[in-house]
Amino acid sequence: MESFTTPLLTGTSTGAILLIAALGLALTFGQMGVINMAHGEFLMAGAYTTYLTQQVVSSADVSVLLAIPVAFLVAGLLGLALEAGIIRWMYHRPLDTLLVTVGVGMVLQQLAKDLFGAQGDPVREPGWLQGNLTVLGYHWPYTRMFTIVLAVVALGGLAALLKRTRFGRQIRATVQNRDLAETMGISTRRVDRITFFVGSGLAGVGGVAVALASGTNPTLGTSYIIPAFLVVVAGGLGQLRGTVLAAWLVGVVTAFLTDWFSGSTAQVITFALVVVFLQVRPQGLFTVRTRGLA
Amino acid sequence: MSRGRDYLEVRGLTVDFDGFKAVDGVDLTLLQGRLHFLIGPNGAGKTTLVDALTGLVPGTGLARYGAHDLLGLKPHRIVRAGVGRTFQTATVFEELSVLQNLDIAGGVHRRAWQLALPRRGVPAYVDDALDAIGLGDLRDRPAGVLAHGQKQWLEIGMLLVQDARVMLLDEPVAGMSAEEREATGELLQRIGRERTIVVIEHDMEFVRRFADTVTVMHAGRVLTEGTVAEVQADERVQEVYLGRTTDAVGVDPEAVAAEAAGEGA
Amino acid sequence: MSAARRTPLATALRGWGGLLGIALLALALLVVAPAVLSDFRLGNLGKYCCWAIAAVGIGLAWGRGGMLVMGQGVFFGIGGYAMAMHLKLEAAGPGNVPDFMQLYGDGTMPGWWEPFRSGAFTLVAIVVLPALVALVLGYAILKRRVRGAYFAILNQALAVTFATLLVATIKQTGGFNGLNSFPTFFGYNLYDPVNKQMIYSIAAGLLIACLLVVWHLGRSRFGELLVATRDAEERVRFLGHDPANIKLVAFVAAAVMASIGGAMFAPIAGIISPSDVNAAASILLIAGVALGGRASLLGPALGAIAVGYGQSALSESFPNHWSYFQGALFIVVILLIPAGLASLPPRLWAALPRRGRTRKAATA
Amino acid sequence: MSTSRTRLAASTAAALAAALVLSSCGGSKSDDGSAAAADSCVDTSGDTIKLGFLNSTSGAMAISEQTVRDSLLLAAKEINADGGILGKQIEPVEEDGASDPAVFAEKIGKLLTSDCVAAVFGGWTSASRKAMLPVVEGSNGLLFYPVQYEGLEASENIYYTGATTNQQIIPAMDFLASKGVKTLFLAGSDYVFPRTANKIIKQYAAELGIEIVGEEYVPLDSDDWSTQVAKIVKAKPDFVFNTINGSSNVGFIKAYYEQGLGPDTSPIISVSIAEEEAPAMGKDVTGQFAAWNYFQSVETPANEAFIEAFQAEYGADRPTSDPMEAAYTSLYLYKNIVEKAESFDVDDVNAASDGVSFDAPEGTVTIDGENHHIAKTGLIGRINAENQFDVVWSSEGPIEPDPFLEGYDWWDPSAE
Amino acid sequence: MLELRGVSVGYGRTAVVHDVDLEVPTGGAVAVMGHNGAGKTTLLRAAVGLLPVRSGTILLDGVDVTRMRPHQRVRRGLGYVPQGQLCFPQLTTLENLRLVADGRPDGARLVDEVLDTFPALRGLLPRKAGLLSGGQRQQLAIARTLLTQPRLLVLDEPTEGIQPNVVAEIEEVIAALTARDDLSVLLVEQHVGFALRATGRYYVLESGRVTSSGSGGPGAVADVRAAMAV
Repeated sequence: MESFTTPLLTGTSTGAILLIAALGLALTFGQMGVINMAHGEFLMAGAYTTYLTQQVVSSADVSVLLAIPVAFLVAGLLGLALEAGIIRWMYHRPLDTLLVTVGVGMVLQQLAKDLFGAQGDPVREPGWLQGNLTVLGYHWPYTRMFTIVLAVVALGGLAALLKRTRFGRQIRATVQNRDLAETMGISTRRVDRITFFVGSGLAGVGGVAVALASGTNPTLGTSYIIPAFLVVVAGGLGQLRGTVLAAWLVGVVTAFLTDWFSGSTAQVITFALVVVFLQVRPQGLFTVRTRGLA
Repeated sequence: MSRGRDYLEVRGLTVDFDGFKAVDGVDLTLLQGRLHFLIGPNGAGKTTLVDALTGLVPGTGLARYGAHDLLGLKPHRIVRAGVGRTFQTATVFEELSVLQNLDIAGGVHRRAWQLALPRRGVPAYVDDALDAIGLGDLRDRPAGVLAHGQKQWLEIGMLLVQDARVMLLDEPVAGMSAEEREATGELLQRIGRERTIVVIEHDMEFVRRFADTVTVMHAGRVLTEGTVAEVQADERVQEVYLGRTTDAVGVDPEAVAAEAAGEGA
Repeated sequence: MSAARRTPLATALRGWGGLLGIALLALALLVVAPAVLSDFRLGNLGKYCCWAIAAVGIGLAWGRGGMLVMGQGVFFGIGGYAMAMHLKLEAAGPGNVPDFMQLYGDGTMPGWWEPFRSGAFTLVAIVVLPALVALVLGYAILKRRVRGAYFAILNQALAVTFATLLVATIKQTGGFNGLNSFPTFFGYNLYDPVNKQMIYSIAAGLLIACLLVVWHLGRSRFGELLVATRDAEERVRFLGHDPANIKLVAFVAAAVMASIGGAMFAPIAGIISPSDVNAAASILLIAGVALGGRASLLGPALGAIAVGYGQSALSESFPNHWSYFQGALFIVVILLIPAGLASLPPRLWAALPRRGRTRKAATA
Repeated sequence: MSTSRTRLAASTAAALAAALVLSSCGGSKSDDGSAAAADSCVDTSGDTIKLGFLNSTSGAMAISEQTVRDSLLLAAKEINADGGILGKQIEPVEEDGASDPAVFAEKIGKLLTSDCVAAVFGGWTSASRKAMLPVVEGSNGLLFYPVQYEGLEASENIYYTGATTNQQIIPAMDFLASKGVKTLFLAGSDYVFPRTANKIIKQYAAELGIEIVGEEYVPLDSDDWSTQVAKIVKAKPDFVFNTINGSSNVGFIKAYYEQGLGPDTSPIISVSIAEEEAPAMGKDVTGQFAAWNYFQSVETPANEAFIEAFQAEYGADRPTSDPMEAAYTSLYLYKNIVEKAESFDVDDVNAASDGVSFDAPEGTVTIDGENHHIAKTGLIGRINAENQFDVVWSSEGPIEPDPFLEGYDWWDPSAE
Repeated sequence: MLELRGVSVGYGRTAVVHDVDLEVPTGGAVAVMGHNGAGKTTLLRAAVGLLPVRSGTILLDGVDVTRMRPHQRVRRGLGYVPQGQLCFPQLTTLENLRLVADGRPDGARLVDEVLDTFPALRGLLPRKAGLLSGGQRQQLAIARTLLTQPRLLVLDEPTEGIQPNVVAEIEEVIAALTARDDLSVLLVEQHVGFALRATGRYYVLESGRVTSSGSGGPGAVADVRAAMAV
């Protein structure tokens, strides 16, 4: 039983981090068609924000909770700067946004190295997250469970924003018909900016989860960006439930493969599985009739 | 009827978009040597019908041309079977010259390895098509600088080079001047003798002038079919489509190339 | 896509001018460079030439075909490792096993290494292997009409996967360390400067050859069709071609070129390791192509050489800042001159007489 | 007409290119595949001598290698102040390896053949050393490599001043045996050093009667260790032997704690966590063990002087670590060899190197002229709350280097 | 209310509208007529701000809005109903309306008001707009635009492609709107008779130029026919 619960639960935790990273992408890539390769570095920025918050507010019990909104803000502002400075000129060239943001990612990564050093810095978990819950033989750490809570909150928040609020309607309207939205009195530029802010901010929240799981280092974003994109693609564009399912599946499948083979082999097989899956269902888990990005 | 040996037969063609039947059980027999016109209000399913016949959207039913059922073929196979089409917005290769546009359309008839060779001279069928569409003087100009009407002609020329036996033309004269329309109509009459030509059109003046057969579509179905006079006399047609023609000028306002380009941007 | 807009100069470059450009490059690489550069610098230039060979292929697939091949490291690696395996076996001698297998494993050699003892087989494999892989992958991806960003992301995922696979198979491929220590190249002692120069010349010659192939393809009907597919894929379908097949040919050609580049890289650099083939390495190749001009003939090659040189030179002078330069390169080039440096001369050229024309118009 | 002319031109051009390639193939084919030693271009006529310092100052390894660069520069400064080597002032030529083996190969070539340095100091990863090896052998140069490594190598042109396996891995195993450890779990990064180290560990463990209850590898840059740590929890080993590299350690230690493990249940002994790396793991790593040949806490007069000089130069908050000490030592060893040989010539240096010693911060070290390694004392440290290492065990005196483990009869290189 | 002075508009290399002068008086209604491709829609898109003008000035209530973005013009009282019964297909009918009404203090009341004008929409509120018929979508489009509380309404071919029985309804609504004193209307329409009945002034556009203009009313039909026959 243990050999089943352990990968299932660790995989679910990993999937949760992947989901937070992918949710932001689902917004900027799925809704806006921008391929932001610097999204991983926004994640990294969120992780460092967690570290810095701990330097300022020394009580780990408080600082981690405080870090969540701060990281959202920091990564969101980075996203805003990226949108205003670069992306806004390139909406008609989606493939080129990919390359430009690769460059932005390199700069941010080097910047983090110069500011914080390449070794990484420790992030203490708060007292109320120390310890673990034994589930069928697996000692499930509270921090890992916390990432799941964080993912659920992020997901719920995003879903509520899109479905229930005025701004959510404006985002959806802008995605469906930019000109029409504009002539309905919606400033689509503003919608773009805020969408990008929220999407990038979510990466920051993901960074808090990553920091809790494995501390900080300048290159941590690179290991999440490709899986996160694959999750968004495999989930189906513009489909939150697809993104959720895909993130969970990738997390759990990788965990099982890691358990059976080795970490490297698991990575290789997971990628292969996603590629094969996209052969069978190029439009992802859930399909919605929408303009392709090509 | 006696003129045409070649024909395209459509039986029970249906296109279903998530429960919405854009084309609903259409039967058509399109004969070689006649200019068929397809008219009807916006959203009647005319373009969708052509899309289904050319493999762009999946349809059910039967569309038999020669030995092929077009509905089971991929777009490029349909082209190779001899069925060609144009689009509402002329889609020529803007950066290639007129001549290159025509030449590239002749690729269907070349063997794969020949693609690896540079062009040597101008093949006779390209010259013929160039003459037919009257763009001889502009052969080395990039297609992008052509006027809207000229692009439509170029597209028809490309179909000629492809040697499409069936031509499905989606509003070829939209946005053309009266003289250009006349010239286009005459061109279609000329090349239509050995071909099966179907034209989607809104300009009733043009329809009256050149149509051999008119099919009226409405809400995905064929409302009626016949000569121009027969169709005009049909009360149902007047009700859904022609009703206001006595009053209206230049009946339909479909997107002109420039305006479509604006919407796409 | 302003890159391919036909200014007179650009048109000329595709025809005779292109050939002239290739001839000049051949002169510079094969005659001038060996005469003026030290052995060490010539070796570096040889390395850049290997990247340039791969870049020429990327120019074909991306610039002309619109496929952002972000995982060319995979094919670079296939060629590089195939060559490196042969060189390791050559070093080990007949019947012997490469040294690292003794160190990391139990000293037995996997069966699939055996054919690479043959130089002829290796040379064939360097061309056929990437072609087969690209054919299978390309067929699977392109036939499903995966394109644009999806294509690019899948491609990059592939490079990540490939590098991970290499790292994980330490007993078979040397893992993170890769394959290195090649004393000879088809019997020629690699420590001898004369032989180093010979290998350089082969790499430069292969670069010229690849450029000639692309030049020829650019003039062929296939070249036109490829550009047409890039700009209006659906329209090409209605010319009776399957766009997937057209793109597949370009993808395979690009893969083979990358493989050839990798095959020459191994003996010139003296090592091939996962860090030469991973996502970062693949992106560096793209950087060169973007800088030079993705859709131009010579741009990708010159861009790759420039990026290679920039990496050596800048890391010598500003060791801590190469990452910034590299990032800034992407941002500035893609944002401001998406058609690359190759687009600047024609643009300037076109701008000059136009000013005269407008003045005339104003006085009229 | 015009097309046929074009074709002609094309084929002519192709033929020309082919001819150029073929004509340039007139390489010389030497039958003995051995190094055709290039004439040394080292200039010893002036009152300075050029030495190459080749470390990564960019890329993933920069943070580690920069510390090596710092101590090399410190040693050079001290030696110059003391009159230089054979009366010649050291003129350092610095190059960046950019954390990329291919760049290391390129740059050492530049240093040896273009800058004509007398010797090169640097390299960190095994990959960088492996990449430099053929180049330094090919041009008959000298490389001083300061990092502990997986052994099984000895080159005439390289001096290894870090530990080989019988000076770090084997003492660590002896320490475990002395503590009565019966079960051991191996956790490592998926690359050369951990794989080779674990191969040795497994064979020696069999000899010592220690049972290996698990062996897990994770990709170099992976931070997620939860699945593997769950296996450790399940295996309940007496000790975990950690060969994980770099930042991946942070995720490992975190997961280890979160799942309820600690120094009192299944303690960890590491071979890649030193004074530089420990702070990144904060308090989580307190109480765990590490095997090295030098700790900042080592009490020798030479170490006191070294730490004082280093912190005076670079700041009082800067720790010193094993690779830094080995790099510092390497430059002094080179000075001592050259002054014994009274020559900078590589062959002269090699002829004189055997038995040359230096009172290093870790204690007196001596070069073995046979394999170019140095005799070092094995130390085990326990990490305290200040992220310093308290020495809890030490080998009986310096251990003679044995890179191929020829003196250990349990070692069978061809066994899996 | 709206004044275009010497406005030229184009796409890429080709100009589509040349040097057009046009005025919509406050409270008045103006029709623009012309053949397909004459540049009518292009002109409207420029007036609304979806296309940049190449030269010329656009004044709204005497204020130069030439460089303003569309949503800024909307806030200044310009309402636009584009061609083709456009709506946000993935939003429900209610969401389509609330999208516009939400920002306004009396949004709920306004929605109620337009639903009184278009009672047919009441029953369709929870349905996705993409599933409505053409006529229903056009009613939704007009209703949605009315929620922006425009003082100038720009209508592009409001009856085009709509079933005849619905056309009559929509024409009634438009006639009522043009009759309002607090609302100016700029109408592009193919249906000459209706257009001239509904408006007080007409412009004929041919190949991007104003070739003729005059007062509306049924009597002008012949003049317009003649102008367009050229």
